[in-house]
Amino acid sequence: MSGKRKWKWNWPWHWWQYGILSVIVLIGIGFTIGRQPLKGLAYALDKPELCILCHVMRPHYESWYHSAHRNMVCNECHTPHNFVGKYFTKARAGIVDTWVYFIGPMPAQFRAKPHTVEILQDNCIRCHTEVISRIGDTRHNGGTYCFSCHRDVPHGIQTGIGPDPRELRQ
Amino acid sequence: SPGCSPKQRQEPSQGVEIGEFEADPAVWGKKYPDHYDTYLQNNMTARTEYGGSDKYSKLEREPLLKTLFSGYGFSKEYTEDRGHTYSLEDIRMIDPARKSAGTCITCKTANFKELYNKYGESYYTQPITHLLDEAKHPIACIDCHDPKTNALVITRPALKEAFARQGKDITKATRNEMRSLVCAQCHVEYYFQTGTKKLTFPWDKGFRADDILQYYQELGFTDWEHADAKTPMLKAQHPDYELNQNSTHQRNGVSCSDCHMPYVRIGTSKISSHWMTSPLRYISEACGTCHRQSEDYLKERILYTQRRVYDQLIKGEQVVAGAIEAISSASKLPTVNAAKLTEARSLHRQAQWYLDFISAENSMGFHNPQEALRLLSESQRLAGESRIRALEALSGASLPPLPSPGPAPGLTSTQEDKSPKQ
Amino acid sequence: SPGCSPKQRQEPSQGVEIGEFEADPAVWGKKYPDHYDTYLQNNMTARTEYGGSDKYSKLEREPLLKTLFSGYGFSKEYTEDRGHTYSLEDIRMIDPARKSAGTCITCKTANFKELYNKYGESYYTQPITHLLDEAKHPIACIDCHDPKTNALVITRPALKEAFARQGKDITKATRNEMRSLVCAQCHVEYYFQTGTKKLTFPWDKGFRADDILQYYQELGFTDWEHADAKTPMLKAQHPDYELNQNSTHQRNGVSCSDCHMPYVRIGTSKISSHWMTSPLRYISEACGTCHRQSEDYLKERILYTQRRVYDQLIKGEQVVAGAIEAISSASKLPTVNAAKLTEARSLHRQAQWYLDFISAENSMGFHNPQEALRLLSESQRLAGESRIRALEALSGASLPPLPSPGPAPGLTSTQEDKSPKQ
Ligand code: HEC
Ligand code: HEC
Ligand code: HEC
Ligand code: HEC
Ligand code: HEC
Ligand code: HEC
Ligand code: HEC
Ligand code: HEC
Ligand code: HEC
Ligand code: HEC
Ligand code: HEC
Ligand code: HEC
Ligand code: HEC
Ligand code: HEC
Ligand SMILES: [Ca+2]
Ligand SMILES: [Ca+2]
Repeated sequence: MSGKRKWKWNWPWHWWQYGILSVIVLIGIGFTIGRQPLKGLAYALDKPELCILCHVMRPHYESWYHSAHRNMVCNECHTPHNFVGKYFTKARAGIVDTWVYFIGPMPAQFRAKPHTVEILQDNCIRCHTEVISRIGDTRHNGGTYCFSCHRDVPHGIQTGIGPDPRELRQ
Repeated sequence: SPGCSPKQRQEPSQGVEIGEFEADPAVWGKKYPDHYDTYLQNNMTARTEYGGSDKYSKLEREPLLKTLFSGYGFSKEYTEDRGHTYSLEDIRMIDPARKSAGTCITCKTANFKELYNKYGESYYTQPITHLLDEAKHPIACIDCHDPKTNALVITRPALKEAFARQGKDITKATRNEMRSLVCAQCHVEYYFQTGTKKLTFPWDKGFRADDILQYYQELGFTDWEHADAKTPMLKAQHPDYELNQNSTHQRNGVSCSDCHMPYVRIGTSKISSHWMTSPLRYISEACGTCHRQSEDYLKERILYTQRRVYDQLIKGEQVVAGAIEAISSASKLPTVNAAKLTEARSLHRQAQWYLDFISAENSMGFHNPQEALRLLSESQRLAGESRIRALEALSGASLPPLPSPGPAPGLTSTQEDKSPKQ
Repeated sequence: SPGCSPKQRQEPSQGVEIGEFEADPAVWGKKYPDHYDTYLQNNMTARTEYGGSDKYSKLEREPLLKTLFSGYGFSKEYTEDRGHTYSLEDIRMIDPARKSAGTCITCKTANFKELYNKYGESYYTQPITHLLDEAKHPIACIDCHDPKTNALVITRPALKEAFARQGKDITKATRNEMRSLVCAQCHVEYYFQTGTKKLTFPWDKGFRADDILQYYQELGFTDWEHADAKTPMLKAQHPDYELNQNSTHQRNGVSCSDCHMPYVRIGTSKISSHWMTSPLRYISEACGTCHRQSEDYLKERILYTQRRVYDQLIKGEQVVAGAIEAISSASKLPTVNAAKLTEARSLHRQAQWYLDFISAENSMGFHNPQEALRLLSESQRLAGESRIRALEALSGASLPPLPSPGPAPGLTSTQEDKSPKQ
């Protein structure tokens, strides 16, 4: 079948061909993000105020700011607490979110991704070991996550883009 | 590809001045181009399981409606509604017999403000054909917004008056209430006062179907006489606002606009979508704001309710149609027991009212699942009793009245629904 | 004051070994003193609007139940249930006529494991008085926990078998499922197989009242013959687990234990409360963590549902009692139309089944409001038709059958409830 042949990739390339391609890709990404370079950088640091460089994080920031967890920064919950895991997660989230933010497609609502959910659970347990000492990790063997019951910790059910009816009341 | 890049935000043009009676949404659109764009989406039609904006015939889907509305316009023509931009086209299209009064124009055109200013209350009795000639634009910006400040305003007198009669001042409504009240100008049960044809909302005793029925009973109001059963009937029309009262959503401060005008991202900012349609067409925007579950889950919950309601609605139609058949054949007998027949008709009137309340409401029960199913249950019991009364009238035999439930513990009343703080 | 300081945490004593058949909760209590303390709270009785643990007579509150259960033990004695610690006392107390078989012991004592080990399946046919002598402890720890690991376990064979018949392996259940399944050992509809008296759960066709009815119809099962109407009847018993299926809560993974065994703080840690009672008695623990609204609001929502359900339940009782009256007077006439009478009885059987399903269920509809109201609507329609059939049997006159709804769009089925991912 000649059609198949036509599309066959012509491996292998020379190393410098890879090199040129990578540079072009990196320049491309850098150019897109570079329009507002601080935003990408936010992921390297832990300050919640940096997260709201992207205004789309505003509802999450506001709800957190008014919660009992105000003294725990975002990354206390949203990143694993070991060096490699933490920076791997940050890098991954930084690339994905920045891409989505500048290039799209922007989801109508943001949701914690499945791996984020596991990280969150581990962090709840990390801080609240004492209180759950007798019930154990509720997630085990197909159980529920802490935030299935503690639905308002720390963002409230309202993290979407709509107005909070409770705030509209007068 | 263009689909991937965020929509470009169009800056509201500050130079545009909007006239006091400006009915043309395109003119407003110069000032608010993004809002106008979403408004134009109302032109897109599509069907959902039980709603949507495809103009299909309800009479084809539910043939028993022909029996139920016999002798009334709705037995000939009864179609599903569609978007706001079609309101004028649709009223122009229907059978002239249904366009009984100038009053109809109230909820169909953005020229209403102008017309009301020109004719005052006398527009109610004008020939509708005449008013339709003057109406140039379907429902549009001026129906809900102040042309100067863009604030939400109530433009229809019937709503202001209904509130005033209950001693409430509608100008004191909160922003959140206004996000439902602008809809309550039209998406409500109404009647025309006999003689004056004045548009009136029958809420003086409350919003529940039972309260409105009682209001009509005391008024002795009748929409038409049923052709076969000769029962003096009531027709319910779109009690969307009423059914929604005291639902889980309403009690949590969720407004019509939250679900039917969800915020959408335009570029990097968000605006209220002015595409007012079935939330099934944009579940993630409409529900996702407050609900973290999947779209599939949310759709399935809507259908869980709607299937139950539709199931009982259709079964209710069967019993009410059965009552009509029984009454009309009994009434043809010369030996019929007239007193029993009158009772049968009175029960028929009530049963069909409860049924029609849910049939005419537009969410197939979703706006308040528990209340919807309660009303359908009322309807089926009353229709069954009506059939029994007709059979008694016809046969001469009779059953004892239903036994009393005894010293009722005072717990059955649905009157007690309170509104405690949240 | 003592009320203000947090309870002191009692360290679980590690030395205590619990025997394989240890039925005495006090022995378990040595190892888990805090859990035992909360378990003892089951002794505190109090009434709520529609439930609670005050042992009042349902027959006094709803006198029509006497008519409904005429010819059956429940027409003489029918009381509200109370806590787990009373299970033995309560079954000892009742009229001997109601204690039909050894099978009854299954859900009443912590000695069950031992008894089953001793007698095997032959316990079903033992005289209950004999088994009651051997039963020393009411429902307790061993009914839900493994004495070695303390893990949740299913101890009642009927539940395992019901799952096995559907090809499901109950030992594969997740932790979250187990938090409901331990309750499903008892809080379910059941029947005794004819002859063997073997305890069986009628779920082979599904959990809905309609599915269970169909199961009994095909089996030709009957609990008793109604004394007045001579209808072969079914009795529903506590289908708490069944009604809960597909409710909003169940579909969101909320288990029985979440509401009836909420976590409570003891010192610096929290444990599952083992005081299993009406959540109205501890709304803030039972609901407050998932729902941030006020206690007043939450209570009012429970009542909003319960009032509607009770209202339709009582009205349903009236129509069903009316059907019984009609059938029994018709059956006394020598000229009665026997075929119609049989139809009337068949409708009576179904109508009362749907009614009783909600009456016997323990949450006055809260476990699934929409399903509860749908079933009550079914019940009222069927009872009305039963009355008509009886009047036809009695009078010789007759009404045409209910008209068909026409080419149904296939949307009415409640069968379609799916379980999409969340
Ligand atoms: C105490 C722990 C905690 C802290 C601190 C915290 N979060 Fe979260 N975050 C959560 C939990 C829990 C969820 C919801 C997970 C779920 O339900 O799937 C969540 C979800 C999110 C989501 C996804 C949206 C959603 O509704 O699922 C975003 C975005 C987010 N957080 C951003 C932030 C930002 C920005 C900050 C700091 C300003 C922050 N979070 C601080 C625990 C935390
Ligand atoms: C460059 C803009 C930008 C910045 C800065 C930003 N976010 Fe986000 N964030 C986004 C976008 C866009 C999404 C949606 C991504 C998606 O759903 O595909 C998102 C999604 C998320 C989510 C949910 C998805 C997941 O990963 O589970 C979390 C949690 C989150 N952000 C936390 C944070 C935290 C914490 C910070 C600060 C350290 C932060 N964000 C800073 C743009 C940003
Ligand atoms: C970095 C440590 C830390 C992490 C991670 C953390 N918490 Fe907390 N949490 C705290 C502290 C400290 C408090 C007490 C705050 C106070 O009372 O001012 C607290 C308070 C609470 C409370 C009681 C106050 C309230 O908001 O109702 C709950 C419930 C709770 N946490 C649940 C969670 C859950 C669920 C998670 C995971 C999503 C989590 N926590 C993650 C440290 C943490
Ligand atoms: C919690 C969300 C929610 C709220 C609040 C709400 N609705 Fe709806 N509405 C729905 C859903 C879901 C449907 C069903 C759509 C379907 O069947 O396609 C619906 C249907 C409708 C329809 C028919 C749409 C069609 O497709 O034909 C109208 C009209 C309507 N609602 C008006 C209102 C009004 C007026 C209010 C306020 C009194 C209101 N709604 C409040 C969710 C909501
Ligand atoms: C001036 C009267 C009026 C007002 C105000 C009004 N509506 Fe309507 N609405 C109508 C009419 C008339 C139709 C039917 C148009 C047709 O089918 O010709 C309609 C149709 C709808 C539909 C059905 C669309 C479809 O796809 O089938 C929805 C949803 C709706 N309106 C929601 C709302 C909401 C939400 C508000 C308030 C924010 C509102 N309406 C305010 C008169 C009004
Ligand atoms: C109080 C406001 C109000 C009045 C008065 C009113 N309508 Fe409507 N009309 C609505 C609303 C809201 C809808 C959309 C909801 C629905 O169809 O149930 C609608 C829908 C319609 C539709 C499109 C759907 C269909 O049935 O084909 C027509 C046509 C219509 N109306 C004609 C009339 C006529 C004729 C009159 C006068 C007898 C009238 N309306 C009076 C509010 C009103
Ligand atoms: C049926 C009622 C209705 C109609 C018709 C209507 N609007 Fe709105 N509009 C609303 C509601 C409700 C809001 C939300 C107001 C709030 O949240 O306080 C709104 C909000 C707005 C806002 C404020 C910003 C935002 O996005 O929330 C603008 C601007 C606006 N509308 C423009 C228009 C224009 C232009 C038209 C005509 C093309 C129009 N509206 C037609 C009901 C309507
Ligand atoms: C502005 C907030 C908001 C929006 C928008 C919203 N809801 Fe809700 N919804 C709520 C709240 C609050 C509750 C009550 C839940 C609670 O008490 O935790 C609720 C409850 C529910 C329930 C449970 C009630 C029941 O009868 O079982 C369902 C199902 C539901 N919503 C579906 C939807 C769907 C579908 C949409 C979109 C058409 C929607 N909601 C839009 C806030 C909202
Ligand atoms: C979302 C919360 C919730 C869940 C989940 C739940 N229940 Fe309930 N239950 C209630 C409420 C509320 C009542 C009504 C209490 C009253 O009327 O006093 C109730 C009542 C009861 C009663 C009667 C209590 C009394 O006072 O007599 C029993 C027994 C019961 N439930 C068992 C169960 C079982 C078994 C399950 C699981 C299949 C379950 N419940 C799941 C909330 C719940
Ligand atoms: C071994 C059988 C059995 C098991 C297992 C069981 N129950 Fe019960 N339950 C009963 C019986 C029997 C009663 C009535 C006792 C009486 O009134 O004598 C009862 C009563 C109740 C009541 C009513 C208490 C009151 O205050 O009126 C509740 C609530 C309840 N159970 C919840 C649960 C929950 C939740 C589970 C699972 C975690 C569960 N039960 C497991 C047999 C059982
Ligand atoms: C499948 C388990 C199961 C079986 C078998 C069972 N019960 Fe029960 N019983 C329960 C549950 C659960 C309750 C509490 C809920 C309720 O009362 O609805 C209860 C409550 C009771 C009560 C207290 C409430 C009342 O009605 O006074 C008595 C007494 C009782 N049962 C007697 C019996 C007798 C006699 C039998 C045999 C005919 C029997 N039980 C068989 C599970 C069972
Ligand atoms: C009717 C069923 C039932 C009975 C009886 C019962 N338990 Fe439990 N128990 C449970 C459930 C359900 C859990 C929650 C398990 C989970 O989350 O996985 C639990 C959890 C526990 C735990 C684990 C820690 C915690 O708080 O969640 C201990 C310890 C415990 N029970 C001890 C006891 C003791 C001691 C008794 C007797 C006094 C007893 N149980 C009686 C159902 C029961
Ligand atoms: C089934 C529901 C449920 C789950 C799952 C759950 N909790 Fe809780 N949690 C509760 C309830 C109920 C309370 C309130 C106890 C009380 O105050 O009496 C509570 C209390 C707490 C508190 C103390 C709050 C305060 O006000 O001091 C913390 C912290 C907490 N939980 C953390 C967690 C963590 C971490 C997890 C996951 C391992 C978790 N919870 C899982 C229901 C749950
Ligand atoms: C473990 C978590 C959890 C517990 C415990 C819980 N709920 Fe819910 N409840 C939910 C979820 C999740 C929903 C669905 C809401 C949504 O979709 O946002 C819900 C929905 C509701 C609704 C709306 C459904 C309707 O039919 O209107 C009511 C009312 C409600 N709950 C009341 C209660 C009450 C009362 C209790 C205590 C007896 C309770 N809940 C306990 C999680 C819970
Ligand atoms: Ca429509
Ligand atoms: Ca009880």
